[in-house]
Amino acid sequence: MDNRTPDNADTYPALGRAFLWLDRPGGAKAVRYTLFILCALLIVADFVFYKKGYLPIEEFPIFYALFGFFSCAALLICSVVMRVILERPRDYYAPTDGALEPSPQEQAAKVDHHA
Amino acid sequence: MRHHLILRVVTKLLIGVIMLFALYVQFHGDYSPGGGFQAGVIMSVAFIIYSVVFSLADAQKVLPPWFVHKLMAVGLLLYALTGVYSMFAGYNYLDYDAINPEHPVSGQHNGIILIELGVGITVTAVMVTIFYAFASRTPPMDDEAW
Amino acid sequence: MLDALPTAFLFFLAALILPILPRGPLRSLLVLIVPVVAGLAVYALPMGNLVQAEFFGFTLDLMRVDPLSRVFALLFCIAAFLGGLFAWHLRDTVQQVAMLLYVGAAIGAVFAGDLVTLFFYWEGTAISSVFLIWARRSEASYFSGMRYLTIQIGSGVMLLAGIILHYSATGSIAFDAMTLDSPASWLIFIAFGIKAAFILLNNWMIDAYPSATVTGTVILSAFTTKLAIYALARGFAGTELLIYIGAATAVYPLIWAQLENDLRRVVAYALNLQQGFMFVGIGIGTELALNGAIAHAFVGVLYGMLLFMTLGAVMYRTGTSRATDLGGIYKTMPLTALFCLVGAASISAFPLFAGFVSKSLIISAAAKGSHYVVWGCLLLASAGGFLVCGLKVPFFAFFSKDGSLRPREAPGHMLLVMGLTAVLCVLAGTNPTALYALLPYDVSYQPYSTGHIITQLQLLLFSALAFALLLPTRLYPRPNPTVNLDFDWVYRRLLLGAIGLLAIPVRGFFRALDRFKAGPLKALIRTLYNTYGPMARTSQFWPTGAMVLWIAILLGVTLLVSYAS
Amino acid sequence: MATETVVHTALTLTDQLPALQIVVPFVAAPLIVLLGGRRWAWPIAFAASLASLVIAALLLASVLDGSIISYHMGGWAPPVGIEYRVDAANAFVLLLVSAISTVVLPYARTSIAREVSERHHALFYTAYLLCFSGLMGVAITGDAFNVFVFLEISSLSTYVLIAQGAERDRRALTASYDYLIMGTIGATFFVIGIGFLYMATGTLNLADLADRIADKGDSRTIRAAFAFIVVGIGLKVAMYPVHRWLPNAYTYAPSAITAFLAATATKVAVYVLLRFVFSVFQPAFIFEVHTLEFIILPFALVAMFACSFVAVFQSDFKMMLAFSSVAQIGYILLGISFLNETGVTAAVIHLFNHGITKAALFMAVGAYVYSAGGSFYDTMQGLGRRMPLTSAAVVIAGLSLIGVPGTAGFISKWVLVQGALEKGWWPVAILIVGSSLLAVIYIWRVIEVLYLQPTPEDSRVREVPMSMLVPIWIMTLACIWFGLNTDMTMSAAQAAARGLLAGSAGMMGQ
Repeated sequence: MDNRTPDNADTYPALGRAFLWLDRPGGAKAVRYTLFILCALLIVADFVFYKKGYLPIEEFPIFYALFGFFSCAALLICSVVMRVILERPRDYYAPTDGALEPSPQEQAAKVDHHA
Repeated sequence: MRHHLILRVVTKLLIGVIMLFALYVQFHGDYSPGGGFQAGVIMSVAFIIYSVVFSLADAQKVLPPWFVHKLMAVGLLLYALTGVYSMFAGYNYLDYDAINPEHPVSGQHNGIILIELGVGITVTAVMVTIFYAFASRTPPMDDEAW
Repeated sequence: MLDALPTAFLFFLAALILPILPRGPLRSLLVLIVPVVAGLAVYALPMGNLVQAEFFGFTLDLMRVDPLSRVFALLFCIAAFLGGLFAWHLRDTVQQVAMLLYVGAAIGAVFAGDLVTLFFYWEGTAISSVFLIWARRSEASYFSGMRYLTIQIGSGVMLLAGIILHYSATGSIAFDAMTLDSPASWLIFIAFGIKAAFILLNNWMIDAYPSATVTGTVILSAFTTKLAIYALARGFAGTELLIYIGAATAVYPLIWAQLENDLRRVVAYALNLQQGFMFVGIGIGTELALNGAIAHAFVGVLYGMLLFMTLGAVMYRTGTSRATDLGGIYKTMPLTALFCLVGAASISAFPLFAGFVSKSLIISAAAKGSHYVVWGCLLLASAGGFLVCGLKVPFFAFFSKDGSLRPREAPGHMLLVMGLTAVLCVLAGTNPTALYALLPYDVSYQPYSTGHIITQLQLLLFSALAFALLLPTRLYPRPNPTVNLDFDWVYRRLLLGAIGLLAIPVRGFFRALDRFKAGPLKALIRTLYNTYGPMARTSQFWPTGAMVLWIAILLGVTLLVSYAS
Repeated sequence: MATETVVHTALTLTDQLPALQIVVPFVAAPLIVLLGGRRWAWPIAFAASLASLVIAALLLASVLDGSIISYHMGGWAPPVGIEYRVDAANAFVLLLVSAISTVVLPYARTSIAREVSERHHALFYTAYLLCFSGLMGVAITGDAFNVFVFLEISSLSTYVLIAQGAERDRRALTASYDYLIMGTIGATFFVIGIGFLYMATGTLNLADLADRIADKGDSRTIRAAFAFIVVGIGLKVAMYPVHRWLPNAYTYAPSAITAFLAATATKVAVYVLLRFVFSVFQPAFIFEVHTLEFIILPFALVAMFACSFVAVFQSDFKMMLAFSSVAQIGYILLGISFLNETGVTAAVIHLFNHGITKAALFMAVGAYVYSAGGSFYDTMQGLGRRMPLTSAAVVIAGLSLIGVPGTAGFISKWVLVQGALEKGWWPVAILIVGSSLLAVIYIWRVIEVLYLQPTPEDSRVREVPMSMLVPIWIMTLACIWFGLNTDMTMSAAQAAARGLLAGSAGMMGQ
């Protein structure tokens, strides 16, 4: 019943404890700011270094950055819209569909997976 | 037929003659009309008369059924093995030349005699067997009732 | 000694021996050793058609060894070794035997020098692999396996039909490059396409992978689709149509992957998307592009397996791989999380990771050929792929919100094999020359130019930026425990409905048939029974006299006919 | 007769093969009687059969190139002496008969041990060997009268063998008796026909007969001879309407015997028919064409349907198969009546394919009799689960009987349909396919009984021993093998058909 052991950070593996700062307030923020800084550096680098392209459009300044950002944003928004059309309840195809296998939370007494 | 004295005596006399005649027909088969088939039938007549006049049990004492069976096989094998012998000698099956390659004519004679002997034995045995088969079915009435 | 025996037979032999061995580590060891032996044998194989067999008048080439087939066979041996190590804990005879047969069939298919042999192994992979799905032993996996089998066998049947047409048209069964100019090659193309998961033919993959067992998914992901890539590279290299199919295949799964809740399905979508890259590479058909496609298949197996292994380990410990049920487990499974990140980085083509060196080959080739739209699609797929597989999978599996799950770290052998695979991914990424050396064609390509690294990082990090910015808002599609309609709706719902409609006239027909049965048919059967049944004259004992009478009649008639004519 | 010593070159064993083919089983038969023991009967019979098989294979190998072996009995040259003549057509039949016999004998040992009382075993195997050598003799001899003699040897021993079924069912005696009457009439007609031929030509050697008939041409005597021979052999073939001896004989004979006879006896008779119709008589004779078209063809069609219908309604598996045999013989006769090469090829190939199929099926019936005690459908209920291997063999061989692609039965029906279309008789082709559907029905009934009906609760039926299963499966696999690999059967059948249709040239070989 490892899933249900009392939550004691001392029982975590060393490596797991090393990452615990992620959960602390500000942890996520730190990650985000790192990302912003990296992005800024990359924009700078785009003008500093020579880059060779096969297509004319690649010559456009920070083309890849713009492409990456806007296409992904568009993709995510698109998915949100599409979800309205595509979403169906879990037992849509069959009452025994794979999506319906009980999750650990749903099974109070989960069998031991180490068996 | 114990009371038919004449029949019994005459039969005893005749059986020897019949057998002798059968042998005559048998061994003249290669020269004159006759041969194993006829001789076999005649020979079987000797046994059949004996069993008719004396009794099936007596006849079967002389010539037990199992022995007759073997005789059938022996006769047939005699025939077939003569042929096989000629094959071993390097001739065609049943080519009697093989029996005496130096003198084919005598080989032919001997070959035919062997063959006919085989036929004779088998026919005798078969005839007797057929008679036994019919005669050994339960008799409808016994001799005294005639 | 081993070149006299087709490599596939090594696996078949092992599959025969395995059930004799006692249940336990000995069997696992066998599963592990065979790929090593096979791999060494393949490595040492000379080039040429090594083994031939006669079959119904055909000469079958069981072992066509050339650079192309060898690299795939080698890849399959490595994948079989990794999969075998991952399944070390397995005590399931069915899965172990199926695994060996499946790998053997895949390697056999790769070495098949003619279409007939290819067909046999093609069906062999289908039939053996379905047991990896059924081995889950749940009702859902049974139906999923049936769908998988139907589609795979369907591919085999089309292949067979194509082969027959091809043979009757050309008189040859050799498996060489083909052009799409006859029904035969079209049939073969579509058969390959089903296995390769072309757009709209891809749903079996999404459906089947997550339905298999923890270990089965890892194995499944490595062989079937890559075998199809091999077949396409061999048969249809340079087919222009493939470029467009590839571009579409690369873009199509993005939205569904975004919406999907089951992370193993997400990975399946992501792998499907990578297939698209390979199609493009094969379609372009230049040596650079082909090399790219093959290299991508090679590393694709590695990171595909790695991702499925990490999710498999999670599933092994928690029993689920759904985003809504997971989260926060990096605390207790940190190594697994780390390896997952390596896999995610590899599939997203981060510099220094495996995907980078192969994907750039293909994109460069597309750009060189000035396929503007295709190039754009591939770029979109790169960015979107990173979004789903590089960010979504590790994030929702290991980080995200902290659930109550505190699973133990994955078992030792799983950690070992995940680590090994992760190292391979990094090695391939940092040491591209070694990877390129394996490829069939000589390339002089340098993925690590400053410009290239910068543009790639721009693409990826700005995608991450979009993710980071939108995640807290409602514009991000958070996973929901729901089903999303995909193309499989067509055959799982629409077709069923159509059959329902079709059933109405059929039912009418049978009603009419019933009425017919009750009336005229019954009378007919009664008459037949009266004429021919056991009580009838024809089948009763005839008296001997009657028979003799018939003889006399027949003789009379015959005499009459022969005299009269 | 030679009076001086003739220089003689010794014959080698290879030269003696045609004689040995008959002599080996023929000598083995009395040997069993002489040794008498039950213990020796089976090994001797099996050894003889095996030796025959080897010899037949050697013979076939040496005549496949189209050459002809002629062996002179007793050193008398033909046409005066008796000649054994081996060509592709009859070497094929020899191989079929000896192969079936060699496969059936191991099966017979187990099956007969249960069906025939022990004291009859020695004589049983004697009769079996006589029957076997008789059938081989019919095929190998090149002398018309010798054909009759061997036919009688095989027939007489067959009557005995069929009567051996009396221990299981007394009706075997009447069946055997009926067959005796019918067979004797058939043989008589046949010998009368030969008498007519001898009258017309003065010779008995088949090759010589063919030449002389070709020289002399058509005459009343020859027509009469033709009619008598066709009807006489037709009886042996079990041509409809004179087939009535067959169902009972097959049903009540011991299982092993049924399997052996079904696969060989009628097939050898068909071979004789082919020999006479195509080689001895000229297929160009108008009376022959008319006889085939107006008598054999319609009766063959009637047989295909009438007997299939009877088979459909049977409740005894064995009897069903027996009736199906008559229907299948209809196909063979149909092929002959086409009088073209494809038709004859179909006849020859169906002769072979139906032989192996029916051998497998009848052996399987024997397995049910052995294990379940009977072959009625109600004793076989649900045995598909109790006897899985036997039942699987039934299914496969049944498919072959129907003519499902991939089995031997398909090949022959395919060729037959082609023959009909070649002739332009497409209604006949449709009828062929139609009657195959009837086969589907009667085979389905068996499958339904075996698999879809519940096994009785108290059933103690177990799978039969290996000695029976292996022969059954050899034949079953042969059904598949010859359905997939048609090289050997097709080429042999085509060679035989071409040789037969070439008329007398086929006999003389040059």
